[in-house]
Amino acid sequence: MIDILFFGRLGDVSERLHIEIPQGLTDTDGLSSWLSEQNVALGIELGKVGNRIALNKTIITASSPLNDGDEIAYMSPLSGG
Amino acid sequence: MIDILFFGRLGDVSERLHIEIPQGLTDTDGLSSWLSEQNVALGIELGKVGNRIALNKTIITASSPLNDGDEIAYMSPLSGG
Amino acid sequence: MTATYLKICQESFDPEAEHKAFRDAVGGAGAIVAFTGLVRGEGADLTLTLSHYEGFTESQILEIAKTAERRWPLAGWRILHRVGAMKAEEPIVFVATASRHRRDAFEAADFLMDYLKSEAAFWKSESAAGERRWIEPRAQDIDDKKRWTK
Amino acid sequence: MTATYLKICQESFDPEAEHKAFRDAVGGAGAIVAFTGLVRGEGADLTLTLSHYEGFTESQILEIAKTAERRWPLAGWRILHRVGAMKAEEPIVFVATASRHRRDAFEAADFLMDYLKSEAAFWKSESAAGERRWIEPRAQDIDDKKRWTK
Repeated sequence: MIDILFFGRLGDVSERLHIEIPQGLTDTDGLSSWLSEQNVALGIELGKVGNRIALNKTIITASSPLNDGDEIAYMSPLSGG
Repeated sequence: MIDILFFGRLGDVSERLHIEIPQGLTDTDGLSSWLSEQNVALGIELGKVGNRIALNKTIITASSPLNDGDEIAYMSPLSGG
Repeated sequence: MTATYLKICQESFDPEAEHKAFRDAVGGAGAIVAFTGLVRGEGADLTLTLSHYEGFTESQILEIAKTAERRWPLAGWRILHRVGAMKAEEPIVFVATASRHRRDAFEAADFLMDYLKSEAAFWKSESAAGERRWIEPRAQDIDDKKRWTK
Repeated sequence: MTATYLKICQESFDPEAEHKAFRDAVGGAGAIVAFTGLVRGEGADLTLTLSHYEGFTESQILEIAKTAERRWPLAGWRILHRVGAMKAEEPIVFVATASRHRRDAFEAADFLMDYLKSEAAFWKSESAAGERRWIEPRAQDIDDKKRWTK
């Protein structure tokens, strides 16, 4: 099972997911494509610039392998303090 | 009568004075010389760099005329906050 | 030894109580600088909602604070950040720094705030009369942060 | 309208009470920066004594604060300065500024402190074990002030 979290605008278009790694998916780019197919509104948001992805609470800058137990966070642009 | 105040180190060597303008004195430079004659320790402190003089609560940068009722403040270098 | 404290608060916090706790913690430091960010008073009917990524947000802020500790000789720092729904004039963020000399405390507080505003993982939305909009960093916040990389 | 407040205090003051009074006074401003200067903790047996020139010192500080008001869009400022005899960890000075955006509040507080340290009419002496020495401005304080004349 993996956990997929969505923050900011992305959280408006998808609930957090707790799922088995979808058949045939091996990395985070694959997961992003799969999510966009499942949920068109999410696909539109994922296509916008400025989003970031964290794998197990570390920002990734290139597609990374998926493993059982991973936590993947899709994050809209930040706006603090 | 004039009031003469001393601040910082200068306050260590002279009390505040409330006196008639000494005979023959017309300006602040004259007053400073007169004070140095009256009080040697004060004269030494007045000779040091960094002191400032205020006449009626305004800093003066040149000798200024003395008038009855004036308040003259001799101030050592400042050290705030 | 540096007196450090970080809290992400679900409920409102009291900036003065935090200031006092910090002042007690940093003992004989000569200089304390405290920044308090409040929800602006313009829209009394406005609700500001902040969310964060638990665990991630905290460790990111700790990294930023460690950078500040390396850069300035600090006696301590204290950071609180609200999440959840809040109304006009409620505190959102409190950042305090203490040092022997005031310049270090000023610069460190300024630095921490610039990073919190532009890099920390918070998402902010405003809602009024049933409408909600997301707020993204101002260009000014990005510029402010760049001051520290030279 | 700017919420302004200046007090030269003969007795100890409470920085947190001042912060609260200031926060209440500036209402909907988004950003508050507060600087608190404390007697350092190094010498517990040390007494610091400050004196001022009543009337002159106040009007000089008001001038400095008016300069800050012209330079930054401030919702308010609050300045307290102790005089008299004080011991380790007692507050000496409190300077708070409030503005819509944090940069203005940071810069104005920093500016006010630099001027208070180098130009305001206070005389400071330290005494321990019956010996007294006068403290004069550090070269650093003079340099800090020069940052604002460019």
